Amino acid sequence: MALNYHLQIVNLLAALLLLISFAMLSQRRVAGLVTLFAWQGAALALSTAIVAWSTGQHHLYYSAALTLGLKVIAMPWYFYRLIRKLNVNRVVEPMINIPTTMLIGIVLVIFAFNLALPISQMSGTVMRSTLGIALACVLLALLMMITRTKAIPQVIGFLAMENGLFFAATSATYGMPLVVELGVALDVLVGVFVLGIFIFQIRETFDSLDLKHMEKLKEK
Amino acid sequence: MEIYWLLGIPLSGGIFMALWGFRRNAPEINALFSLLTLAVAALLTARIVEEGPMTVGNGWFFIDSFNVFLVTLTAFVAFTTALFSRPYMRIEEEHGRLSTARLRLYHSSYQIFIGMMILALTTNNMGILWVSMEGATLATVLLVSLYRTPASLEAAWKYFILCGVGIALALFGTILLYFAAEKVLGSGGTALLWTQLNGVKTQLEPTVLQLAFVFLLVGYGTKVGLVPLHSWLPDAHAEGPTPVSAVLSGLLLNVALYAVMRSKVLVDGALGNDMAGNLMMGFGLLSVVVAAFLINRQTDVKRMFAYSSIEHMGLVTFAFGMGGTVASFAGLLHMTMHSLTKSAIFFTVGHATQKAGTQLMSDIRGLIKTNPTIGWGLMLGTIAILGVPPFGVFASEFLIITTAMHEHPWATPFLLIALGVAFASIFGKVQPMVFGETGLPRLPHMPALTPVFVHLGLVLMLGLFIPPYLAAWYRQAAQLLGG
Amino acid sequence: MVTGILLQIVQTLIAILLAPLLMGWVNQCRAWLQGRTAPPLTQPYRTLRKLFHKDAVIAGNASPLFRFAPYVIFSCMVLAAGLVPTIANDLPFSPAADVIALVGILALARVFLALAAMDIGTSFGTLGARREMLVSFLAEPALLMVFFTASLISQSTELPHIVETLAQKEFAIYPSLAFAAVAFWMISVAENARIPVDNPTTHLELTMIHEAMVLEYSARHLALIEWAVALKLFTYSVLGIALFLPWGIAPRGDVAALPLALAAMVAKLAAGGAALSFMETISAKVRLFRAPEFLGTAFLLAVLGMLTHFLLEV
Amino acid sequence: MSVLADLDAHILDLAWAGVLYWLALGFSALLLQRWRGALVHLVFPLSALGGLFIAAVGVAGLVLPASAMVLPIGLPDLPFHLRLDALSAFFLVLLGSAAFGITVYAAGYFHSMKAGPLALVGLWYHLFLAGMATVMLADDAYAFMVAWEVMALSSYFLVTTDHDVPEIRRAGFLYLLVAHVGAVSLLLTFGVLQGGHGAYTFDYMRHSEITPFWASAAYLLALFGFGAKAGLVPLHVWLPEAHPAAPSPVSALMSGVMLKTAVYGLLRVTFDLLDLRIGWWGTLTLALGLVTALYGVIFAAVQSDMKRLLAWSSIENIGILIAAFGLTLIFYTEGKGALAALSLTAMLYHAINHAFFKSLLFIGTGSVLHATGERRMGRLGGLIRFMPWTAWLTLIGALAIAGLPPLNGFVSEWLLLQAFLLTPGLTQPYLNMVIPVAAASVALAAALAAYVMVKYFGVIFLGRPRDPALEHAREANWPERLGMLWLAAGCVALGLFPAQVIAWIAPVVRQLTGQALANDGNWLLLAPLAAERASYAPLIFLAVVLVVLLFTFIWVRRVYHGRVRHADPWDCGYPEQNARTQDSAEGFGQPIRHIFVSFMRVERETPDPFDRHPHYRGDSRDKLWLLLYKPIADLVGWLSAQAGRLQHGRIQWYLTYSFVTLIVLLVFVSR
Repeated sequence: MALNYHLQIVNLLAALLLLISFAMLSQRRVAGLVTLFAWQGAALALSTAIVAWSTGQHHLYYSAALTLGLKVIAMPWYFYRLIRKLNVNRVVEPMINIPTTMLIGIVLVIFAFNLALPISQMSGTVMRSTLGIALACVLLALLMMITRTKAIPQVIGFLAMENGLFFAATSATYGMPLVVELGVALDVLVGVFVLGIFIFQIRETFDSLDLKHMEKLKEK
Repeated sequence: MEIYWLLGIPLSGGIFMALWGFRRNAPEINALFSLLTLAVAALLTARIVEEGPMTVGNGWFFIDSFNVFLVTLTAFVAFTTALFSRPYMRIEEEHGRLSTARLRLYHSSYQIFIGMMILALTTNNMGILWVSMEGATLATVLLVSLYRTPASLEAAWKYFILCGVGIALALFGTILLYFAAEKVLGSGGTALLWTQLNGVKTQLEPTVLQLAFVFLLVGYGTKVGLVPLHSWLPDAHAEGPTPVSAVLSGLLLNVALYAVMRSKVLVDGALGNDMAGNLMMGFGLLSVVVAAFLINRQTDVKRMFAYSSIEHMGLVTFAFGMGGTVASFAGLLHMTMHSLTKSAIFFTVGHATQKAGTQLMSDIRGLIKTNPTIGWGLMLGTIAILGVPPFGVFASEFLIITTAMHEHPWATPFLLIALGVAFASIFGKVQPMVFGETGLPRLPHMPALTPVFVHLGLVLMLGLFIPPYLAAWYRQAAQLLGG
Repeated sequence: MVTGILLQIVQTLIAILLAPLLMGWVNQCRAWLQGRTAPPLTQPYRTLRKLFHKDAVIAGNASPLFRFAPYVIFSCMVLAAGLVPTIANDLPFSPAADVIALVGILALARVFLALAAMDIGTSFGTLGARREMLVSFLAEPALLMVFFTASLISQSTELPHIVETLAQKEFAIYPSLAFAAVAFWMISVAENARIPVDNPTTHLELTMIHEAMVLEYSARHLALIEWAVALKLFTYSVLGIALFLPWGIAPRGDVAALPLALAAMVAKLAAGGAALSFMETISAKVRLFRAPEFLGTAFLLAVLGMLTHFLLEV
Repeated sequence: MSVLADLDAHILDLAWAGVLYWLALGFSALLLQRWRGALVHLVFPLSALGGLFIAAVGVAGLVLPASAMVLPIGLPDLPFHLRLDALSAFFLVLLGSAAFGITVYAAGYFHSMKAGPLALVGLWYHLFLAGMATVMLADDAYAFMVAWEVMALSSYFLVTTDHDVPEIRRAGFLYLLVAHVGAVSLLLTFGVLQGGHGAYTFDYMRHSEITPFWASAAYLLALFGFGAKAGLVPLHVWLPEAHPAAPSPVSALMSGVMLKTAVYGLLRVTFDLLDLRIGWWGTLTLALGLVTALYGVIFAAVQSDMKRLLAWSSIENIGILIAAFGLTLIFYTEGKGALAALSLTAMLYHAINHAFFKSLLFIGTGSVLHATGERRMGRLGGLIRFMPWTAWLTLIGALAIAGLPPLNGFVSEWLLLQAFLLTPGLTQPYLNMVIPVAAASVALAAALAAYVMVKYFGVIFLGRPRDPALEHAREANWPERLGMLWLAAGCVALGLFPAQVIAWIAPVVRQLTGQALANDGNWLLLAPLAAERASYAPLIFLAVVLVVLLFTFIWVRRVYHGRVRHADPWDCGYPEQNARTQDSAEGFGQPIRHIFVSFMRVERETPDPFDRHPHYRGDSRDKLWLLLYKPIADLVGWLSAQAGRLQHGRIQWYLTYSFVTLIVLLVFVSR
């Protein structure tokens, strides 16, 4: 009974994640994007915690905490600073217009679900369809990276992808071995740090964060 | 025991350089660390050769004939590259293209990069493998953008984003792998240990594993530089400092392919069909052909050789895809030859471009006059990489092509065309660089060309004679991979 | 054997001696046909005699090759003439050189003539040499093809055997030989510098081939060359006779038949010479670049001859 | 001494020793780069001796049983296998004997070269020799390919010896490219022949069965690969570029010997490694060979650069060789053993003949080049007066290659024509149609060769010097003359003793066709099948010619006076005649160009009547380049342009590639 109850919550959160991914896909403002990213992180942390509690996988608490610390507090704060510093919080049109993107997104979700279906059938864990959702989140994030023409949104897309993966790791399987999770977290941290350096360098070299300045290297 | 040293030395080297990398003699210290790494690697190899495969540190590290030879290769090329980068970076500094601070960053990340690759090679845990691959990427991103020129920034950004995405997909593949494994091995630490997985690979869930392999292939394949996931590679190679291009081409690609191969072994076991092999053959062939045609358009020398790396990695992937002991043997041999030859080429190219002050091939002429050693180095290196005997690259190409003709004749026309086009393109561009009249001045510094000729000498020797223990070692690895 | 060697020598001598006579006979016939008063039949002999007595005038820059060539050419022609069965059929020398070798000898003589012509370095010499080679590179293979047709029939490339098969075996009609005969006629016209390919009597440099090559020669060298030319004509004529109307040539070891054979040969030669001069009279010289067409036709005819042999006679 | 005692046990060791000897000389040349004298007076003469040694080993190997050995180098499961059988032995003789003359010559030719480059030349030259010898000894695919490519590579570096000239660089590039593509197709041949699991030894291939389809595939690939090396039309384009570019001794080696390695390989694969042969191969090969022969000789006739002319004539001779090879295949598959033996004998005979006279002509040309520094025949002339040795020795070569009796060129031609001629009715009617036409084209090619040689010798050595500077042309030095003398002697000897030569080739023929050519004549009479069918006795022939000649000479001298007056040449009433009014090289080739113009792209600069200094340049180029190669190059360019579009800088696109790849693969596996 209790399990069933948690299950529903996690599924709810999963749905929420997917929803947020769609929201990100349609969000034009960078700041808004960051906020959404923070919310996604929160949902992720929550679901992780619930999984940890319901299944008694204690190391998942650490992961949850890590997520909370990194993806809900540290990174968004960092990004807000960045945006303020570089003052790049403008409305930016993505490469493909929003409705089309949405359509593609929906197709992707269906595809992801179909793909995950046979696996979910045999899933030993209680969380059935979450793998599909995780895959969907990953694909949506990738789609977002494709459609965005500015540096920061692309980075956020990248991190959103990371979220999707993390969700898959926690819900579909009861979390990877701790060492791995720590390693992954470390990589993400360093990655964001490096990205930060980059964004500054790009800013000072091109005095803009628009990726269309970075299309010089190609075949004549 | 050696294994901890093997990891410890470069990583501590990284920290040391981060702290004291601004020293005048930093390059020498860098080379020293690499030398130590090489020494330890040699010791380890010696042990593996006599004692056979072993797992160390209660299963966290696993060393067999496959990865130990890659470890040695990595350590060796890392060392020679360090030797080469010593005068090279000095000259860069004097030209004012690099500040001391940048050199410090360079040396530190160089060591960390080496450490990460050795970790990736020696770890037994698919998760850690992923972590260290990502680490290697992060370590090299800043190296690619070392010059802080717009072009180098662009290249680094693309490198980061594309490889980041790729590696993320690989993580998803790893998760799927774990997902399948934990049902057999139960959740917890051991479920990602390759040795464990290899033991139970036949019981793993096929549907999950084939999905997992797709993600792993696309993920790590991005780092191998398989067409169409290769887009970052030429930019990163062309814009980074030449030593970095050398290690990227010579080492990182191998390590990425190593990761793919580790997964392939599991997947083959689980599926019992050659789905994985076919995918790899497809990717390999596509890479060879597309790269060959792209080479034809290049004007930048480093970019051209970057594409040639794609071509050769494609060839190796194709060989591994074919499977069977002969093909796998050829694949391993080709990996080795390509690393040695390509890094040697990048060394000479580095000096040549430094001398000419440009990477445009049309502005580099008559090297053989201004500096015969560089000229002959480039000429012989190019001939070697193009698969002309008696150099070793030919040995592996010989085995690959003849096997392909025997097993998969349909693929040979593509290989024939691709090799022909690649030869015409590369040689047609290199010949005027080496031969003919010149307008270039002589180089103030004596270039460090010992690495070049050491590499070429090895390649030449392996083309004519492969020492028995080395051969035995390759055979074991081939057995492991080709089944 | 001894008789054989004797016959061989006699026959060769006959050839050497009669060759100028044939030349004279052809000129005479042509003169009659053109309504001129003919030179005496022995005119060629007189010319030779005159030439041999003159002082040789040689260009200052002539190389040894120039003075050496006439002897080579002459002896090649003698050899060629000696190879062809004129009156008798057992020639001990013939195994040493079959028809292909015969073509080789003729080619050797021609090459030396051309080289000698180029030696002095006048524009006309090289011009002549070039034209000569142009004519020959088509005539030579054509001649070979003619021989091939004959030797495919007789399964041998030895002239005596060919003659034997054609003359002394049971009589048969070979359509392939018809083609060959026509081709051979055209070839020998060309090779002997006759109208319509070349004009032996012209001295207008721009139209001539053979004469242009020997412009620099005088006295004994010229005599030898003229004699060689006569021998060439003679050789081609007896070749034609041996291949296409071989009847009357004395078979092996039949010494008694020799006088008859000699008579038959003289008769045939006379007829042939007359025919040649007749053809020359009725036809006009063609432009130089028609010559390849003319010879190309001969070549094709010869090949056709071989083909017909494979089609009809195998 | 014990070595000589049981020679057949050690013969292969000796051969390999010869190869190592050459290698050693090569590297010592590199070490001696400070001492020019040592290089010129020591290294090259010594390696000439090596040539003699190799030739001697080959002669012994022809009569001894085949012997094999395994070297401790190569791939782990595939050490180098060597084997010396009659076929290899024959080509070793060819290599060694030609190399001796050429290398002796080289000792004189490189006399004036600077030490640094000379050391490199020494290295590559000997690698080249060693590579060719190893090709003939190799008994497994890997060893063969390694030697094959070493040969190509070293000759490439020799070709590009003076790489300052852009044309030479271009020639070298083209050469190495074609060689490499050919090598890859040879790899594929061996890929077909190998047994899988690394069974690459020729011995395995000999004893393995193979389906007709794959046999044909292997044969065609081999024909392509070896044809590329031999310069078979349409793969010949590199040859007229590369052979002239090299230093003359190297050109001689490439034309005289290297082309034969391709012939060797073709024989080896077709008659030794493949276990079945199919009729249409022969017809195809015959056709290709004849086309090559005619194409080559026609272009040779219109060349104005003397080395280029010789290169084209090499193409012609290769064509004749390949045609003879095709004929052999036809006869063999028709089960006509005797005729197969005859045509194979003709082929091998012509191979060694060509090795001698083509090398002779190339080095003779080299001496002219040294003396005058001029390669355009239009600027030469009259050299017979200043360089008599070179001229007369070259004349022998020219007469020989023109196929005139009693020299060697005539013998092989004679044998080949006999092979055509003595064809009894073959089973396929179309073959009966082919044979006469083929014979006709061979005869035509031979006649044209005579034209070419008259042009070659006449324009260069005869007439008046077209340039006053030629008056000071220096005669070739002694080593050069010695080299030429050797090769000329070879031409004469091969021409005068055919019976012996054929008896000596017999083991090879027997090995390949299982039947040797029975000489029905005696030691001075050559009668391939039956004395009454065809026979030829060059010695008698020569004797008679000489007798008649001598007799005539003495008679003329006896009977008449020998008075001679020297005067100016007769100017035919045109006092303006000078050296420039002689035929230029273009002029001499003009009739041929006029006839075969449809094969060529003619480029001409003709003066207009008002030029103060009228100047004419004519050049007839190979149309195949435009028709075949340029389109291929354009296609490659176009394709790479398309591939280039992949790479257009936008990271979003790159991400899309990964994305799409992922989706496609997922769809692919989740079916």
